[in-house]
Amino acid sequence: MIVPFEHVLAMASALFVLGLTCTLVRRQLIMILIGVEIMLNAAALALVGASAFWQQVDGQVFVVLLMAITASEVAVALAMVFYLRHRKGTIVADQFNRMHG
Amino acid sequence: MNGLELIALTPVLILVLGGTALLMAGAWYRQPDPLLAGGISVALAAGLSALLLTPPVQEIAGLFSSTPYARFFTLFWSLSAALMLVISVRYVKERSLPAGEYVSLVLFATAGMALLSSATSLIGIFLGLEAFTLAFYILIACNRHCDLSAEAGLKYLVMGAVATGFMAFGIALIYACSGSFHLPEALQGLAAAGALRPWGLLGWGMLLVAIGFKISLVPFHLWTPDVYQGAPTPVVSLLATGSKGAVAAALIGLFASGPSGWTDMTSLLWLLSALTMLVGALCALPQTNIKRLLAYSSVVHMGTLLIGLLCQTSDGLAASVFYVTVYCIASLGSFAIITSMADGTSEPTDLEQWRGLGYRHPVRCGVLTVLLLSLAGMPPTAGFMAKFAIFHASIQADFIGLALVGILASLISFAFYLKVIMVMFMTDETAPACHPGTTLEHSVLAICTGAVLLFGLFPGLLFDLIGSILP
Amino acid sequence: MSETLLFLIPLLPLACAVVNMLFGMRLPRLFAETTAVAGVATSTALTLLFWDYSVGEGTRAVLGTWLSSGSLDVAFALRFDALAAPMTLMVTGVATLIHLYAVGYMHEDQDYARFFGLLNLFVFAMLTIVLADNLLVLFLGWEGVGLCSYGLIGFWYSKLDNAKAGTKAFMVTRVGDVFFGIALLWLFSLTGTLSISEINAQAASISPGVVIVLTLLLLLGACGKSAQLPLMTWLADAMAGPTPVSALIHAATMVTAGVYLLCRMFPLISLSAVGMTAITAIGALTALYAATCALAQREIKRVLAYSTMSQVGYMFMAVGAGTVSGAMFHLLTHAFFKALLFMAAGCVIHLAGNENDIFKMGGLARRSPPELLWVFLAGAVCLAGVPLTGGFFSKDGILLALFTHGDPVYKLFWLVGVITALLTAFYTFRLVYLVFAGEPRGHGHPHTIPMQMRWPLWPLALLGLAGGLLNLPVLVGGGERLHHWLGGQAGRHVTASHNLEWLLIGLAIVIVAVGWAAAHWRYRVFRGARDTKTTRFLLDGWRADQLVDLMILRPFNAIAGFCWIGCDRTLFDGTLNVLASQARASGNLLRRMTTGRLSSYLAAFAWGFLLILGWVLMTLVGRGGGH
Amino acid sequence: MAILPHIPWLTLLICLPLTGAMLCMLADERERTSHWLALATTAIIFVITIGLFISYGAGGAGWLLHEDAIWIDRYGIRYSLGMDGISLLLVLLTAFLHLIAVLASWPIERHAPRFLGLLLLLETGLMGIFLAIDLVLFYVFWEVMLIPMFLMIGIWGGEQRRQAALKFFLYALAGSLAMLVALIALYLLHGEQTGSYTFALAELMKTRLTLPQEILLFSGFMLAFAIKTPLVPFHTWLPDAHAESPASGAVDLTGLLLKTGVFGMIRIAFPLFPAATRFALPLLGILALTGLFHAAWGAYRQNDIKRLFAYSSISHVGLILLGLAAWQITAWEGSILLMLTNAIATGALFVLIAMIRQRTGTCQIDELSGLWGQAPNLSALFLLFALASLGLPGLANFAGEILVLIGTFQTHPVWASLAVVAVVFAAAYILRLVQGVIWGPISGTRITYDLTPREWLILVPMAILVIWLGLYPAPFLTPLHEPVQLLLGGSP
Repeated sequence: MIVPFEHVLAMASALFVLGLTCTLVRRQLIMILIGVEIMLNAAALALVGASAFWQQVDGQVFVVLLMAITASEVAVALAMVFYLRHRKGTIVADQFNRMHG
Repeated sequence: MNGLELIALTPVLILVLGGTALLMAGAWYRQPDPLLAGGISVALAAGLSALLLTPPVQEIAGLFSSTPYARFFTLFWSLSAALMLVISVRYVKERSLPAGEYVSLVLFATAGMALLSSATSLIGIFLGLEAFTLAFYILIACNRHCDLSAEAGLKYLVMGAVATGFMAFGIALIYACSGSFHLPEALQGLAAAGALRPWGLLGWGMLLVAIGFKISLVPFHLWTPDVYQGAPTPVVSLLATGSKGAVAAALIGLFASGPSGWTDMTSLLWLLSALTMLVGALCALPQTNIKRLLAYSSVVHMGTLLIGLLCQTSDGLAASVFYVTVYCIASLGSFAIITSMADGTSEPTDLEQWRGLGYRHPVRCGVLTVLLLSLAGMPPTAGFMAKFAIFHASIQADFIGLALVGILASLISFAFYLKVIMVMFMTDETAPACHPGTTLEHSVLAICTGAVLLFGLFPGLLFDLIGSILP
Repeated sequence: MSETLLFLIPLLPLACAVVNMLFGMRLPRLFAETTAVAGVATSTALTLLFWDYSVGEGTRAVLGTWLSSGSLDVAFALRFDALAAPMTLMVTGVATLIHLYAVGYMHEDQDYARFFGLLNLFVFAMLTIVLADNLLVLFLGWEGVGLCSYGLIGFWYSKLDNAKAGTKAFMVTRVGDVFFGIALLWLFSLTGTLSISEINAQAASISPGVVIVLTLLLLLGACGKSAQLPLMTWLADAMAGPTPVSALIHAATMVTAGVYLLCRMFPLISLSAVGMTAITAIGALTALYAATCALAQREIKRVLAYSTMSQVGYMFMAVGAGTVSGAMFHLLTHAFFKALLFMAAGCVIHLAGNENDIFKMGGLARRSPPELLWVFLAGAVCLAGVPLTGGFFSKDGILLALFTHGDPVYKLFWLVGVITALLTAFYTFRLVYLVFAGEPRGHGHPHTIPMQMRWPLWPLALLGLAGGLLNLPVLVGGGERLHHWLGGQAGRHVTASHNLEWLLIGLAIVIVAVGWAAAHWRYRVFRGARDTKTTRFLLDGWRADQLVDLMILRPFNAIAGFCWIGCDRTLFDGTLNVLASQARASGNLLRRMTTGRLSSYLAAFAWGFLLILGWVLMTLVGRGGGH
Repeated sequence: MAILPHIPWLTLLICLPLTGAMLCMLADERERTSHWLALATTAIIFVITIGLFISYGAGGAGWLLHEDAIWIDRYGIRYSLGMDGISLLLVLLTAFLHLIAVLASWPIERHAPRFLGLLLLLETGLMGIFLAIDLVLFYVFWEVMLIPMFLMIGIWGGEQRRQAALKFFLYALAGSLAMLVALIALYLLHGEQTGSYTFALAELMKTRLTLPQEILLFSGFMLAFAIKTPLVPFHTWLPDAHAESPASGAVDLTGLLLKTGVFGMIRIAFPLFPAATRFALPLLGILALTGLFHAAWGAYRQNDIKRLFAYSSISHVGLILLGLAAWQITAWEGSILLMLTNAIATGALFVLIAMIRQRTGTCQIDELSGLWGQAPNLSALFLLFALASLGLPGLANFAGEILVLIGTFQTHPVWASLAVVAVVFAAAYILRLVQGVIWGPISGTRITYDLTPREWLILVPMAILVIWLGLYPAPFLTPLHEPVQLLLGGSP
């Protein structure tokens, strides 16, 4: 392995933090979901790196599973976004605040 | 994966295949009654197979176990799902929810819960969790006539997605540090890891965030009241019991299999538990919506459950299993009552709508009183024995401070449970009557109340069972 | 077995009381009256019948166990002995006459059953005091008379003032009971018994200091019942009750219970010279105080009430001077003439048309049946101590005992006694003149006096006038019969040289004469009421009520208010309320976290993550430091 | 009961009211049926307790009756019941007062079946408390009793009923949760020492504890008992609860609920922690004295008769606790007797207050006046019980009080002397009440009828008891001798 494992992890972590920051600072639903995608991809990156580090395929198997799950989640999420846009005419997350307290 | 493992997986397969079949049937056949009946029978069949079928192997594909412990929870979630579907019958019809999708999603979620409770690997945990979370995304938002339902769905979705991110990354880090997804090895790997240990610990921390979201520990609990309020009540009954209970069951399994990264964070868990109990109880005090109130009550309960887990003694774990079981029964029953009072357009959620309802619907309000008292931990209901077991374990493990916080939270909790009872019985009869409820719904209530009282008077039954199945 | 029959003496009135209370209103009036009178009369007869039991050591009779626990064993037991017998006879006898009088007095009242029931119950309680063998049974009677007195003072309850007077009487006497109670407890823990005779037998073994305190406690207990300083304020107000009640309870019997108690416990209290002096001092002070108050009173019954206090003060002085026989002597004669005076006063009030104020009476000598003047006069001369009457001999005996006491301070008490005698003579004749002499000043319509109210006066008049025979001093050829009868319980035998005795008798005669002359001069002709500071001060009983109000009632009320509002409401409930509202407030604060906006939920997520991250770092750093 | 030795009488005492309660609840909307049902149940229970009293009234060492079975094996919790002389008396009292309470709740029209059901449920709880000798079993009954009381106050109470009910419940609960912690801790300590994990009272008494441990655990238990008793300064829930609760609820509250606290001390707290008890007795005595005076003063200023008697109950409890703190046999027997007598006298008063309220619509002293003129029988009985409550010799309370005082004087003369002073205080507030209510000008003609036959039936037995206990308490003292001796045997 050319790249030291710690560097892979650091990279993945940076990616994760970026994704998290995206979810935190953006208000558009789409952007929040993109942030989540970035977080998941960071996980995938770390998994692949670890898989290489431990010389196992388990990590890669999990990445495949992760991709599948991400895909289904995105499917549900986009359907939801569409539905919400249809109902309320907006996809700004904070507009949905009828329930609180 | 060989045939024996498939046999061991029968209950889950029944759930999944049954769910799929019903989904398809629902596409052509839109009568809700047969679909729901099918769903109930599938759930019962799964439960029966879990009960009767002795699995030939103990572990399935290195992901899931089929130990008595796993079978117990598979049975339990199947039964819960069956009960939940029973109370959904009228609800789905009157609100014209898509029955096929509804039933199949419930069955999928149940399968996910069963898998999660029996997970022996991080992948298993992830899969099980995602399976029912995805189902719940849709179930929560499935009432298309209701804005709140959509809002609740959105909140659960976004929060759930972020939590998934945390979980995935946490698992990746744990794997990176230990080189295995299988729990015992993953745990050992952490202990052995040298330079990678910080990453491993961080991974466990992220896993904790995700799990904290699922079982709504403070400060990850904020979605709970909103989602409970907005989601269709039968769905909440499963969300409050199955989704939390399955995670708790997985946690218990995790704690039972050895010291994890969280052992190093005992004081953090202590803090989380204390915070969760106190914040939950205090927030519940001023609530005027019974669903939100029960949401916060579930927050308190999860905090209390954490005490049992923290102890990491066999008594503590047994107490936790008992606690989860009893909490789920009482909680399911409470939401079932709200469901039974709902009609096509409205349901009594605001406490104003409960004023004097104890005189209009004496039996159901009496039952609700018993269930609330069980949630509060009043003898002779099972809730008391659960609380007793938890406090016993915590004092035994020298978590006396936490026990005292628990006592305090319990005291505050009584205030809000009693508030509901007072509204039902101690006010003038002003609220209009609600739906009288069907026989089916009443039978669910009878089962829940009966169980709560039975396990309260003869907790030995459940304790013995738990003692024999605990890993 | 036959001594158990002694219990019939107190229990008969009790039975009649119970019958009257339970069924009195459902039965004809005649039945209630007959039951009441018959019960007491039978008791009198029984007392005479059983008289022999009292000879010597007396007889102890036990009915059964009352309380038995640990080392405590109290029985319902009575002792009929030389001290109790004459007292019993007096109580039952006077009570019989008063009951008869009451039949006439109450003949218009509708609530007769309650009245006779309580009156009978009172006789039972009083007899219990008199006959009690142990202190607890005595206490039973002690509280019983208090209760009956309470019920009867406030008999006409629809006037709230009457009820208040009853309450006041009960309360003040209860204050005295506290001290009696403490003494009782202490005596038990010292001697291990509550039997009066055993306590007296063991008295010598109690350390002198303790005896002093015990004596003072008993004295204060006695003060409550006997309306002595400082617990005297209730008696004057107690006159709100029906006149027969005043005659029976607040003149003849109950108020002398204190004296009787001291006589009972004489072997104990006589061990303490300090205690004895204190008793005398209290008696002397009360005698003087009450006599001065009587000077200015306007209500006929209040005059008599103050005179009662004053006379009971004499009895206390007698006990203090060590002569039980002297005290008992005065007690008996006083019972006769004071009951007589009250009953006669009742007739007077009847005649004056329910007018109480003596300034508005006058001229009754002409309007009344002549016998009333005579019996009233008989009582008055006894009270004033006109020579040869019963009152004269008994009072003189006490003064002699004071004078001959070894301690020089008793000379001072004697002087007080003499001055009081002078005042007594003055206010007694003032009363007679104001009521009977001169022209009628009132406008009340006279009521007729029924037969039952007239003839019970005669026996009492006779007894009062001839009461001296009971204990006639040797000097005038008497045999001091009471003293000898009491035997070992009689206390000090007062002896003095004949010259001294004659001297004192002479002085007494002079005093009566001066008192009469002054009253004659001042009140022969009514010159209108004088309303000066002094008279008002005396009329209000030296403003003792205001003093009590200021010193005790107001602070009591204030503390009560503090306990309730200050402590319970504000402090304890306040703390709880603050806790509750804090919980609610923090709940409201915390629920604001649930803003409903996803962004803040996610932020909380992030904060939670940071918390965990920080914890992980701390764990690692801590671990690193450990290595 | 030599004739029928195999009948589990104690279980019967617990189960009968429970059965009755369920039947009553089932008899929903059929009010008369439920009344007779409840009456029959309580009557049967009362007859059984009378039988027990006749059979075992002579007392004796150890348990007179004992039943034992495994309940929850995992924690060594047993269903074990035991009756000694003390519990015999309290069981008798419970049965009697419930019979009275059922009779007294005859006028309740609103949801009578439920009310009676709760009343019987309460009886179950109380019986359990007085009979349980396994700590968890005791705790279960201890808590069970709260719910019916809470509902009775909250549903059938007065204006402020909800606040009062909540205050009562939470206050009591705070105490019992503290007890729960102490109870588990004691169990674990005992288990670690001996290896046998059990909640049996007799076994736990053998635990060896250090003084700090004892004091800590003792405070846990005592907090529960002190709140329920109630000991000043934990008493403020009682006046509210009393003022708001319905008549029969008040009878139960003052007659029995308060006694459970004292009973808990006698049965559990003192025997379990002798060293801590020795340490705490002076404090208990001082608090008891404080309560005695404080509550008497508090009572003096009350305008609501129920509130007044609530304070009077607190004051009496002060005297009861003083007797316990004296740690002397006469004082203890007096305390227990006083528990009985106070329950009867104050209970009767609450019944009477309800009757007055029913007739006049108020129980404020300043709104009432001259009752004697309108209802002499009622007033006479009111006076009788008020006088008993005041401690008039010859009536019930005096017997208990004097025993307490005599006993206390043996060990603590100053306490006893001060306690005597409180007797005047009792006279002060009671006479003020009587003066305001019974005497005085007749206020209008609001009362149209005197006692009804049913009311006579309630009050006459109580009146007879009050006089009987005052004059011949021996039958009720006899069964106490041995248990009290046994309890006092160990420490101070």
